[in-house]
Amino acid sequence: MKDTANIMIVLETKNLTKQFGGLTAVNAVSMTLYKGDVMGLIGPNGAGKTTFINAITGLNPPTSGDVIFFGENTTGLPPEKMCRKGISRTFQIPSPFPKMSAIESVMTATVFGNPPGTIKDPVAHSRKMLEFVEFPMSEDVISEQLNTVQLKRLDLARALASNPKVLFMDEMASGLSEGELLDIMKIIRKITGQGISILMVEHIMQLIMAVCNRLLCIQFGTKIAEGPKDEVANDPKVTKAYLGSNTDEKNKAEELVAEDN
Amino acid sequence: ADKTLKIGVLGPFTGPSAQTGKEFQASVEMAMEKIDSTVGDYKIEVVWVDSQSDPAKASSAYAEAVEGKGIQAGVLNWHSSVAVAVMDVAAQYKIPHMFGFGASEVVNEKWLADPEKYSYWGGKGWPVPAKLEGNYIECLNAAIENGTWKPAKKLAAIYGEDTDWGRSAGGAYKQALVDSGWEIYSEEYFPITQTDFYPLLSKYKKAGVELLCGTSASPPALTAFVKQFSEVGLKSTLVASGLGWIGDWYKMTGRSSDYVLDSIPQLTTPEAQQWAKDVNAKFGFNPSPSAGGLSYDGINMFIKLLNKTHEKYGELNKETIHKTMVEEVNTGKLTYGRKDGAVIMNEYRYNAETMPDMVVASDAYFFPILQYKEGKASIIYPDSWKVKDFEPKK
Amino acid sequence: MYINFKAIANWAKSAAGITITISIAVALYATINSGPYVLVNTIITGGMLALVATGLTLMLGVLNIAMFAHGEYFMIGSLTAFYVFTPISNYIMENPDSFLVIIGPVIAIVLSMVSGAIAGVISEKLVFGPLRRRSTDNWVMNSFLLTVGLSVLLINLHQLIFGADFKGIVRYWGGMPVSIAGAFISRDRIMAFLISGLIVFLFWFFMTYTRTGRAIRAVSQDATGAQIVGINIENIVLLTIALSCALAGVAGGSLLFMYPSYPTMGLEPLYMAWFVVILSGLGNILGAVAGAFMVALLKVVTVEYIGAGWDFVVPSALIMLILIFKPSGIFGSEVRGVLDK
Amino acid sequence: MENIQKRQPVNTEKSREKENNSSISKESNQSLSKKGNQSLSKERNQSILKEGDQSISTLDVFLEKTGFTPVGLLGVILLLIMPFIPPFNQEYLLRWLIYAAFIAAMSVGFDFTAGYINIVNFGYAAVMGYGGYTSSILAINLGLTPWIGILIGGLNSAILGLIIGMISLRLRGIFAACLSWFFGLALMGLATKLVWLTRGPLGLRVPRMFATESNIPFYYLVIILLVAMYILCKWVVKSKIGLAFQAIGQNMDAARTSGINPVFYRVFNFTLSCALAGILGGFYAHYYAILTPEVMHTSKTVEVLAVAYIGGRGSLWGGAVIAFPFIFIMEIIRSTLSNLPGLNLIIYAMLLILVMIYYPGGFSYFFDTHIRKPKNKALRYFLNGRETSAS
Amino acid sequence: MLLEVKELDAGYGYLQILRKVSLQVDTGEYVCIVGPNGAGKSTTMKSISGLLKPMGGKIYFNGEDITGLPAYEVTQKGIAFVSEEMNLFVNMSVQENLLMGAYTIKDKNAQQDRMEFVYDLFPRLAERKSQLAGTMSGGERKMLAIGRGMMSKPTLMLVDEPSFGLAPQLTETVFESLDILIKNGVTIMLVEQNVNKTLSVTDRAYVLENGRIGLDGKSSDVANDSYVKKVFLGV
Ligand SMILES: Nc1ncnc2c1ncn2[C@@H]1O[C@H](COP(=O)(O)OP(=O)(O)OP(=O)(O)O)[C@@H](O)[C@H]1O
Ligand SMILES: Nc1ncnc2c1ncn2[C@@H]1O[C@H](COP(=O)(O)OP(=O)(O)OP(=O)(O)O)[C@@H](O)[C@H]1O
Ligand SMILES: CC(C)C[C@H](N)C(=O)O
Ligand SMILES: [Mg+2]
Ligand SMILES: [Mg+2]
Repeated sequence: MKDTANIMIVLETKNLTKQFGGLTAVNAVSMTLYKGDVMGLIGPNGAGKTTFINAITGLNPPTSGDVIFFGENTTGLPPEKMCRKGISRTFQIPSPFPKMSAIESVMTATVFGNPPGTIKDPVAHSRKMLEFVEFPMSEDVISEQLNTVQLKRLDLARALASNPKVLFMDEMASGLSEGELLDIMKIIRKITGQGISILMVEHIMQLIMAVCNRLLCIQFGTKIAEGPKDEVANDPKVTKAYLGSNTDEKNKAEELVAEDN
Repeated sequence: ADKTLKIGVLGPFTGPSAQTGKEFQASVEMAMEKIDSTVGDYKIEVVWVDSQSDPAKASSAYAEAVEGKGIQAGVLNWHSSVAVAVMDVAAQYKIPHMFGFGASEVVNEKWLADPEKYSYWGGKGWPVPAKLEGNYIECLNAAIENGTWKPAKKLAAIYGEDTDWGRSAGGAYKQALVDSGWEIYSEEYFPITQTDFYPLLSKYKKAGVELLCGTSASPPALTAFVKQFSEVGLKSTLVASGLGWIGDWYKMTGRSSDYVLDSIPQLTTPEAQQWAKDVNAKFGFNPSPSAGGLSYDGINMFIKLLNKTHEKYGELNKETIHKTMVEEVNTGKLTYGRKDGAVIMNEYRYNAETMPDMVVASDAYFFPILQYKEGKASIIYPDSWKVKDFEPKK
Repeated sequence: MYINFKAIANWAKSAAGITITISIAVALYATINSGPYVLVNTIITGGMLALVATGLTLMLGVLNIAMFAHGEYFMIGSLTAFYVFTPISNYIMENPDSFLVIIGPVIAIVLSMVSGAIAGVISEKLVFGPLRRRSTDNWVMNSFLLTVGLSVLLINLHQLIFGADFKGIVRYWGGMPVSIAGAFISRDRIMAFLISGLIVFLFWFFMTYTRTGRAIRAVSQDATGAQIVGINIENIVLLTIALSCALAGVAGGSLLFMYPSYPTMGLEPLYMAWFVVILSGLGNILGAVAGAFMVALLKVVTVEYIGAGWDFVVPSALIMLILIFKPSGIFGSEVRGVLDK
Repeated sequence: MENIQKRQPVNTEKSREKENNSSISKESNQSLSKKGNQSLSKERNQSILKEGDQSISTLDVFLEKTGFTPVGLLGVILLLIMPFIPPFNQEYLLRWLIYAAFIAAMSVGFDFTAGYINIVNFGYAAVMGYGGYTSSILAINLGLTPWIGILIGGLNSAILGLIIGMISLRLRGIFAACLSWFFGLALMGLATKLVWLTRGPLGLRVPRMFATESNIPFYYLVIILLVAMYILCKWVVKSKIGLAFQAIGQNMDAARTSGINPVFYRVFNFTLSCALAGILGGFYAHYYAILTPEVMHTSKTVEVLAVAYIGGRGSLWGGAVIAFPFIFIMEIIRSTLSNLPGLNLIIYAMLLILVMIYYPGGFSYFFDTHIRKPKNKALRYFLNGRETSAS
Repeated sequence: MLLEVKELDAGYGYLQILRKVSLQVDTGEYVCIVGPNGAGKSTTMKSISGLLKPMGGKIYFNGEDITGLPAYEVTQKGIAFVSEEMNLFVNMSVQENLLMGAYTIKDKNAQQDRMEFVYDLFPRLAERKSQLAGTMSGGERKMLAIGRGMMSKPTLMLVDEPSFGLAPQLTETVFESLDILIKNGVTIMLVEQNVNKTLSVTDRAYVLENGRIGLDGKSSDVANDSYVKKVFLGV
């Protein structure tokens, strides 16, 4: 029983903490990501969502706590190792390689993100990735000529090219109009269809509610809720902290934490 | 004159010793003007070879002057380190080179190791420091003996530019000091571009050093040293050998140079004074007897050599010039002295024993020791020349 | 008075705290061990360095120009001071009681500042401006190469026009050196220190508290943002470059008594200023001042305990060490900008 | 880069507007955006050596393997017969040619770092000098033959590159450049101060490589070095390693999250490029027969950098090609106007400034945008070699 | 008529984005521009604010021709621009950023008043007065950018995608604060992706597509337009 549960667990964090000088941006967050999950990470601005992702993926290693990926403790491993183990991410401010063409940008991840020798034809694989994310431009376009939305697509293709088991997406849909949201939704479904678990940071509740099955909500670096999406979305703590009221957030958050303990 | 002879004039025309290069240039131009750039039926064409005070740059400039410009002979030079390097180039291309100033032992040692090969590096323009620099110490020891100078303890420090010259002069001071019972506090060699000596001088002050002996061919370094020496309030006796290598030293040090010792030949004859006036009128600076004067004599001696060669062989090229140099100059047959118009020294004379140096003697090549006060220099050594006694700083 | 102990403890643990503490300790030790002149020398050298380094910092921080030609504005300042002060000093020699004895050097130094500023403006108009108007792609590298070219150009123009010889003066202000804590220091040095102190202070005040100063900093961080809030950036750019070059010019002018003017004289102050700027972190004026004193201390202590000539090797090695542990410099902020690219 | 673009939008817009008015720049702009990447992806992704294609000649295979185009090959052949074509058969011109080839090779090694991982190694000349000193000291003190000495010098410099690569790991852009600069300065300081070993500014006299007055053997040696270094560097950047270089050069974070280990590639890059510099340093020492710390001076790096940038960064060949005319013009000016010392440097400085303002892409960019794609097929083959069917 | 844009052509380099765009904004009006990605909404705003020189057409503000004026002059005339990229001064504190926003206001007291107004609006900014803008999170920066725009007491405010990357709760706050501005007599021209919300709060709307104005009218009418419904609202 326990064993099967373990197999289902893809990624776990235990008391993950990240401090910048005196500021604790992520405070002892523990969470579990199961196979097939599309987990939404929500929280007010500055809650520490991006920092949390950075800490897991190794770009900005955590101050304390553990990251456990398929039962293996990967805390503090550099991002390149994480990538090879099967963790990919996109960036909130998408930042591909400005002087490379789209296909080359994707090729970096194809070539270096996969175990050597597994990809027989990197070009074809990269092209497939671009098609997969429905990249709207020619594959030869230089990245610096793309707009934000196009860059996000490209970044996604790059992240997928290393055949990840878990994908982190940081505000993939910001700035999209309602119509465009539908496209991105389709792509996300396609990704899950490949057996990839997703953890996505997003502010657009519409999208979150549509694609996620579970939610994690943090505020001031502290987890305030985790669980099935409807449960979390209707959690009064979450509505107060994130979705609704406009009162003094900090006190409220402290109260909430206090209530929890 | 339908034939041309190209001669290379090697000097630091740019870089930290450019001042000296300027004096070289003036000397050469004046000498050439005097003979209308002709020797016999040869037109003499001067090729400036810029050493930039760096041996590596000098070597390749020299090689290029040989290969590209076709110089048949060379003359002058300032630094020992450059001499040591260019000697090889001259030997490689068999270009006779006269009167290069590089003074230090390294030059002599190298020359003596293979006189045949380096016979192309003709008579040096300046003897090894050991032959002249020890005079300071002799002079000062005499002053201690006769009671004019009463240093608290016999503690001396040696400083100098970090070149063959600086180190070799430093070695000469050290030898002389140790031999006469002085204790050496420290030996410091600094880059020729250094101009901040407060830390060093403060250290001397703290240690109570009574005598500072040193040299630099780089005017900014040495003038800064002298100036800061007085600013820091050091009361020791300062030997700043080479302060007078630029004519305008007083403009840069002012009263700080009072009581400083130096050894520079003087413009004693009317011809010499006239020469200095001419240079000033034509080029607008006061030439230094060492850099400008010696180089003026040097180039003139070289012209004399050319004339002799032309006379002897009727042809001017690297072989004939080399032959004359070896046969006439190195043996002491061809000399250059007051009667030829030398403005600085009594006579420039070489012989087989002293080669590659010239004969150092008061009737031939000799530097008196001077002490400065208010921009004037007075000879304090040797006794036969001296106009006043050494005066310690108060 | 309320003292925030926690903040102090935090500061002491930070890179800045540690290095400043170590520096003070080293300075004290060296002073006790070797004499007060160590401290005096450090303060004086540091003051001079601060002047050059703040100009460099400004250029780097505001215009994103990694200035390789900064030493040449130093050289221009000293050249101006030389040609201004030489006739003045001749006049003083003939009329020793003239008011010029005091004022003369001031005139020379002020004019050196002005000439630095003018040279800066000309460089902006002829060199940086055209590049900025054409393209700002790869700006940091391209403009850096421009300054490399500018440096070579100015050095050789000096040589061609004024000759390669050393143009120096005996002193600015006459009189006996002043004795401070057992060390003698010439009046010129003290004045140079006072001048640099005053200018750095005024400059810091200007940058921190005046509207224009803040505008300069704003442009340095986001030019579009600066335009949006109503700043005329062309004026600011011109002002910045003039200011920065004027600082280098005045440093060259006020140090003429010690560093005679010659074509390549700018290299050493350039190296030293870069040491300071990288050590203290880019675009941080107060940091640059503190860094200047640290580098000066390093230099003085090196000469004291290791020997003359090593004052290049030891500081640069130490600075590299510090950079390894604190890549953005001691006082640098963690925010990364264009200069990282 | 993007940041900077945003910083000065008014100016940028102005210039854009200007371009807008001229149809020429419009075209060039278009071809530009197309070109850059195509050649890259062609080079890397679509090797012409696909099995089963019969139309490929041995020449094409050779060219593909060595990274040359037919015109490049012709250039090399020209260089090989150069010493026999008047006026280049004169010793002093040969001397210039050797220097030009030396700078060309240096610029290849320099561009390998600057153009690919985007870090300017400002201490490059110091590394070169370090290799030179190593070989010289071995030759002088142990009587080791320069042939082995040069290799050991290269190895030694490689170790140095490894160290620079390691310590500059956390630094980017101008910081990394400064670090390597200070490293170079410290190295030069050491060479100056360790007088017992290097003779400092006094100059270390080094045995020449060939005991001959003629420059010819040296010339062929340096040309071989140049060509070999070019082929090696080109081979590396064409492989997937080159992709990793560019990735970490353009965006470290994205590169890392794509699985690229920056430590390895950066250090590898520094090591290789410094090794090349070390070998060249050995050549330099054993050719000029004298070394002073001056060879390690920043101004030497600046010279290499100017050539590499005027040649066009990120191309490897641009600097190598431009070095020859550049050095020649400089030397001609210097030697004809020797009474105006420094005039050649003034001209060189103005040239650098003008290029940086008006054509920062350098020669290779000019070549790629204006010369590379003529209509004529044969000419096109001549300039580009065999093109892949894909493009 | 406060702002009048007549047949504006604009673009980047040889690339023309806007084709004959004409707009009008009355004093006190709350106008929005909606349209798909890349339609040219930001380009329109940049052209008005002076950051981008128009290729053709005219822009009048308060009856005065401001076509092609540099951005700083446009700002001095009373137009504030809150850009998509925010363009904050990353190495300055929050407080200093706000002060810079009041660069055109020289009176110290007035500056102080504005500052308090902004702090009231965004208490989070008041909490972080001395934090460097560059170390703030995406959303915090957005607040600061809007706050800074308000500092100059503009007559017309151009706001480009204020909700980009903001949490729903903060999006609310932003819209509320824009409301307050409107009530204070500031005219606002808003660009938003959140079409539903935007159309529900604004008075009038322009629909921009492929650099052309496709539709304009009262927001409620636009929201009910069948084409708009289909394309933007995904209904
Ligand atoms: N390098 C840093 N130094 C100091 N503080 C930082 C740093 N990076 C982030 N922070 C702070 O950490 C907190 C969390 O930031 P983070 O970027 O993770 O927020 P977020 O949840 O992603 O917000 P958003 O939704 O706005 O992107 C913020 O208060 C931010 O100011
Ligand atoms: N600096 C630039 N250089 C070249 N093209 C640009 C530039 N900025 C924008 N563009 C192009 O202009 C077009 C319109 O851009 P604009 O930013 O005005 O769109 P938008 O309507 O604001 O879209 P979004 O919703 O993405 O903000 C886009 O295709 C974009 O790629
Ligand atoms: C006395 C001078 C001619 C000494 C010269 N500078 C040398 O190095 O030998
Ligand atoms: Mg975030
Ligand atoms: Mg937009």
